[in-house]
Amino acid sequence: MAYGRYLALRIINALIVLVVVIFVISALFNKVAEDQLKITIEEQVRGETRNPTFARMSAEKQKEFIAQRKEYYIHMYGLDKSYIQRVMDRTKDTLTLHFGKAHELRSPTGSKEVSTIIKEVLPRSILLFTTAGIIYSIIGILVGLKSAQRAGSSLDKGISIFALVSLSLPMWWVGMIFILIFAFKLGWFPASSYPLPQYENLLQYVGGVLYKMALPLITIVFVNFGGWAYTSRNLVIGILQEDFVMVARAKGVPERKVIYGHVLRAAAPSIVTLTIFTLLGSLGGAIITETVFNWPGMGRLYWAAIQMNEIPVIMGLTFVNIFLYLFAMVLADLVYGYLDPRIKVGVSGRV
Amino acid sequence: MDPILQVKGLKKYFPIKLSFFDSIRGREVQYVKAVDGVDFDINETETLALVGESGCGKTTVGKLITRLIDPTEGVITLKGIDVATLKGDDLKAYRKEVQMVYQDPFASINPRFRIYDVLEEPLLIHGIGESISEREELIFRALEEVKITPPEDYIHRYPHMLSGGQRQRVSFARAMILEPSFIVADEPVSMLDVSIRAEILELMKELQQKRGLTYLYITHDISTSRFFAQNIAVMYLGKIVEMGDVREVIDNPLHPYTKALLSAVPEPIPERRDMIKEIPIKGEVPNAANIPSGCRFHPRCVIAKDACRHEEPELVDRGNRHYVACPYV
Amino acid sequence: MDEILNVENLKAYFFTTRGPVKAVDDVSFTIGRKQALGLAGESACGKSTLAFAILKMLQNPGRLVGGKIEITGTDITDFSESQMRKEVRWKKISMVFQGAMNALNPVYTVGYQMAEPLMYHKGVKKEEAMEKSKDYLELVGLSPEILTRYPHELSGGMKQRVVIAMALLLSPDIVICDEPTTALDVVVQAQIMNLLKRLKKELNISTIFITHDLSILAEVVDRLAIMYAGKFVEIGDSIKVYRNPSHPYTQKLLGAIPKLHEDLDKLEYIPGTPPNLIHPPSGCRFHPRCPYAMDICKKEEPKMKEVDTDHFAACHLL
Amino acid sequence: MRWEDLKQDIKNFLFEFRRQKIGIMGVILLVILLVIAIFAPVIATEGAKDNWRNMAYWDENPADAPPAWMNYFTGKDMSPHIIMDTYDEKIEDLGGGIKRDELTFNYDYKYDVPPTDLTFKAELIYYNAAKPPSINMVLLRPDGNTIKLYSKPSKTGKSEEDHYVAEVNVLVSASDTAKKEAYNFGREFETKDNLKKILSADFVDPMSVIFSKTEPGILLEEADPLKGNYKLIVDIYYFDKRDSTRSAKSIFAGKVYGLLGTDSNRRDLFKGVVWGTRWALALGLLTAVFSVGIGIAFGITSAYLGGWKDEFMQRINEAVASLPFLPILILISAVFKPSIWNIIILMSLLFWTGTAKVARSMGLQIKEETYIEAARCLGAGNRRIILRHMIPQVMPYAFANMALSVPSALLTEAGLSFLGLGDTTVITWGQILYGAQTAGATLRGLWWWVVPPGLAIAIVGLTFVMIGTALDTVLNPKMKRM
Repeated sequence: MAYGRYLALRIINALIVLVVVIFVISALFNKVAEDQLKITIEEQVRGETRNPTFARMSAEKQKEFIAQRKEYYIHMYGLDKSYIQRVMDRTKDTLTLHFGKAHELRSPTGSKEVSTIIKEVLPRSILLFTTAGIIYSIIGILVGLKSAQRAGSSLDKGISIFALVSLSLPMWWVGMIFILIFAFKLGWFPASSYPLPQYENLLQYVGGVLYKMALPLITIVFVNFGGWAYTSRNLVIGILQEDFVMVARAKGVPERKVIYGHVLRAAAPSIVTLTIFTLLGSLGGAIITETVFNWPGMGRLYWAAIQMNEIPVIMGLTFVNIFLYLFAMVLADLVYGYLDPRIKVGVSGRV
Repeated sequence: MDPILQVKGLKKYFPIKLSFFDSIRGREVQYVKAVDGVDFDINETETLALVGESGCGKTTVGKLITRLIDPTEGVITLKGIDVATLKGDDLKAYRKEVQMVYQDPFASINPRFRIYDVLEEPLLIHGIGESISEREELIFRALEEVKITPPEDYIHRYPHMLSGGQRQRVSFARAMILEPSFIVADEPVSMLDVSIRAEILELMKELQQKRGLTYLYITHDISTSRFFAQNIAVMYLGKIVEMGDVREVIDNPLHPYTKALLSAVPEPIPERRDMIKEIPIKGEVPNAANIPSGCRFHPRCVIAKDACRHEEPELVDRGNRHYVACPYV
Repeated sequence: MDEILNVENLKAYFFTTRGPVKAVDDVSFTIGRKQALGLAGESACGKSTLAFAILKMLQNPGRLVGGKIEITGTDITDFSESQMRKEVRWKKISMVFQGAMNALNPVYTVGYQMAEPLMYHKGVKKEEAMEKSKDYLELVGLSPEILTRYPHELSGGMKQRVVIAMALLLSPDIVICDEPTTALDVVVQAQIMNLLKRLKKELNISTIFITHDLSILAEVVDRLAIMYAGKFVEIGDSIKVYRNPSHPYTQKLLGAIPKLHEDLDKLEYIPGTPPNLIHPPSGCRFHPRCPYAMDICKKEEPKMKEVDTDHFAACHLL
Repeated sequence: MRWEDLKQDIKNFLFEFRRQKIGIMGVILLVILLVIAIFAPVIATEGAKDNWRNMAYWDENPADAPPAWMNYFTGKDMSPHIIMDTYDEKIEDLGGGIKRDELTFNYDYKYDVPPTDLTFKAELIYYNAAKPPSINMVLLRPDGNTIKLYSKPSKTGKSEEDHYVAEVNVLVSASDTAKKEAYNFGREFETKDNLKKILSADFVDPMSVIFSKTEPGILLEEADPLKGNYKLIVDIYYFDKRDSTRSAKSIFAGKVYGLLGTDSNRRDLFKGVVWGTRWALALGLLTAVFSVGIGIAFGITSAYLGGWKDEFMQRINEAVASLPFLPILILISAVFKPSIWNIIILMSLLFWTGTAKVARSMGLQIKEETYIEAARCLGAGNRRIILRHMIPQVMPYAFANMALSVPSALLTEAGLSFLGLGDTTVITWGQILYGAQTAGATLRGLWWWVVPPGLAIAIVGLTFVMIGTALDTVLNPKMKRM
């Protein structure tokens, strides 16, 4: 079947892109990591020289010991290999999810393994951004539909202006403002989402998480739904001018069915793929928003890793980001092809 | 009279793009045989109407003659010049000789060009007219020739400020400004209202008489070809099935496909109201990538014989320069 | 003859920023049972607007500004949107739209789209509606298996047949065919015309044919109306109009049709372009393009005059 | 294209654009922004830009002061920021080589909320290294009470030629004497209950005591303000007759300050926001022009070349599009310094992919247009077709897209700065917000630190979104027809 073959092609394509991008990033990272590792080795060797047995050694032996230890570490970190070799190794490790160990960062359960750290924080980002994404896309689509139906009305104009304004707002700044208003002034929500409540019983836990999640959630929804409404408005207005909508009306199909059946169904391929794209895309771009609210997800981990110069963690998170992006692209194609009987051609080529 | 244009064994195959997987599997490249062996001549200051349904390859023939695409096989000679091998400056010179007018006057003129720019472009390309005023004069003259008058009212306009008929006149002016001797008119009136259609056809006739033009008139509308052309060629799936004097072919069609086409032409005879005309044809046009064996018309032919499946009929002169590609009529 | 549709002094304007476009201006006609009315004129003369006005489906900024529409004796002029939807559209008047390519929603199967009117008007279950749709597909010469296909899998002619079948589904009193054969190849066009003629004979419906191609109309309509710049200039029995066109515009239009089996030295054509409908010409709207224009034509609008029994034209020459 | 036609086109464009209310608003905003950016040295002084990170430069300002116009909203009259360098001077020779220089500053206090701090600054010139001058500071209240604020010998001065210069910088809020004296002064008027609430003199705000009526609550900042003329008397004792006072001034640090208040580092936020305009416009416009330019060129080339070259270029596009911006920048900043130019270049190199995709699909579409074929039939070459037919069709999109990509460049830079990855040698709004975040401005309710820079970002973004939308409507005839 053409669809399956097309999809396989897309996946292979995405995998090639993934490998290439990871290779490029590995090359960059290795350059940076080299200098950093040298400093680390110096420090580690110096630490070992504080050993009392070291003090008792003769000057010559001391020199020999230092050289020996340095060599040991250089080998351990693979610095004795050629640059290309190291980049290749790094690429391979990253692609096989062997991100290595963090220096100081720990996962919530105390692991230093980067993949474990990421695995433990990823669900939290998904929880926040997926919930928010579902809410704002539903609100956005509904508002967009209404405003498309009354194109030119004051509601429509209002939505368009709101969308234009929210396009130019930094989400994290809105977050700061909301903290000022709702946490500082009104005291309705906590200013910081961290730490998340401990699990005792389900109801209390869910309530606690919701309470901590409320402010970031409101912020994300507030900033995004205008743009969504605007996009779906334009999409729907385009479809409303299609002949088949007129035909449906002439057939006596109730207006509600025309809008939610014909128009929305015809817009569905675009809307759903766009949703997938933004949902998965938002996970990576959430660094600042999570930082502002102290939401302990992937974004905040990213931030922490930047602050602490945790190269392995940054590398791991970057991989997850790129992977999510490419995954979104393939998934969008798959869904588009599934929803639109006409074309089995990718949407990501058109987004 | 000597033929100004001769077409012999003209073929154009378009390869079907293979997917990545297919090419890996070593699947053979398939072709859409848009034009599959076409021969015809056109005499100077005459018009040949090339008639057929959409997808029959008639537009491809037009593009081959204007050298917008290169033929897969066959020879085209215009005034004795072999068109297929033209290159560089020779090709550019050829472009002055042969021009094309398109079906959709909305699409064939750049919407961001003013009428002046539309007409100036060919002059600039061929370096005609040294000064602005010289070019302007040529532009004015071209517009007057197609009866866009007064020209100064129109040169500043954008195409969307003109009616469909006026736009088609501008297309002719653009083609005529290079003073070609041969024009390929690809359905020049099929997008226009009936009343304007006549206007453009009259214009084309007038230009022909004044300039001694030769036309290849591509159309699906046989009735206008009777009015406009001297000769007619009926195409079906990349081949000519019948060819000859336009009156002879229309009044005395031989090929079953021509008969079907003619019977399908609506005629304004109100007394025949509600009479269900028999259209002697079956099914629909097959895909050009999948041309039937033997006579390519046989699956739709009402008089098809067994032999039609295997033997491809030749275009044979049945006297009076009336050529037919069917041995059973 | 019982009247199925009666339109009196209908006016439909588009209120644009530059002023009202008088797309349909004071149009009256009637259609009897099993009668076919042809509506011809150049593009943008208001033919399609008239059709949409009858269905009360004018797109913004279009509005009905006057006149009366009666269908099978019921005045629907003041019907609300929901009354139109429940009682009139598709039940009494259905439509075959211009450009079948776009009349079908690409994301639904043919079957679903055919079943829709049955489901919403008759409250029939989907399966049952599909079953009934099969009969209609057969009626228009299509195989029932098409029900499960998507529109893009069909050829242009097949889509046109589907659209026709869909229009007949609820046995309406009137079917409006808006350019039912444009964009189709000659052979397919003839086949579709044959189908429409057959259906006209077999079914108990009236039809309105809208087209710019007078040669098609001659084969199928009983009465013919010629429209110019939002107004009817001639209307009457189709044979009479064809044989004895009384309005200069009709004469010119008919003269512009090339004849297949006759040799013509010259084709007639109408110089100039159709007028702008925001500021239509005074008096007779055709006068700037009319070869016989007189002084009175600029000043006074001609009334419809009876030329013959059931043959009217609006021209000062008469 | 003839000159008169071009003029007509521009005229038509302006005519159409003028009907776009949103676009006109955008242009007006843009003009205002440009004026601010160009006249920043006039509006906000050159020094503010050069010394934005030099904290000493700002030490005369109050910290965390809200904007002055807050008074209109709170209903309370808060004391503004007043710097006094005029004073009455009385020099008295006390004999024995001792000289008293008495400086009196007259402060008319007529507000409801006292200044946050009182600073005395001066340069004391003395000649005897062993005998630096000594300072005594008292405040004479309108009710006749005096409160001692400071009494200490000055620090050893810097040596200059034959004399020494001691810089004096007395902050009442930091003066133990002032705290103790104010506490002792206020205690007499306090109720027993109130006194119990105060653990020690350290918990008393001397400024509040000084400017309050002698009534219960004086120590708890609950008493009414005492309005009237206050005299700040500074006695400087010199031990050499050549000694003298130079550039003395007193600063009554305002409870409110300027148009936009100050941050925790006493910086005037108004000046920061004004200077931020320059980089906001520069980086937004440069990035937009570069990235859209690259995108258009890439997309059109890809569409024009077609075949496997197109395919290959699309893969490059995809790869670049999937590069996450921040990690790359982190790496780059480790290799190079994260200068604003590097950020602009990097953004330009990463942000073109969307434009290229659209330009490619537009190019493919245009390539198929009949008028392109018609031009070829007229004999037009590739160059002519690309330059005269393809590029002009894409340009309107490019212009609109340039305007529309300014906000995203701005937001990205702001985000980077916010993470501390920006260029710390320039003033950008993101940097101001970064300062606000690290100082916990949101948790302390310092809204004037948070709102204006963000609002400024939004305004610049909105300006270009408005212009871009209007351009899109005017230049894209398809939209116009609808």
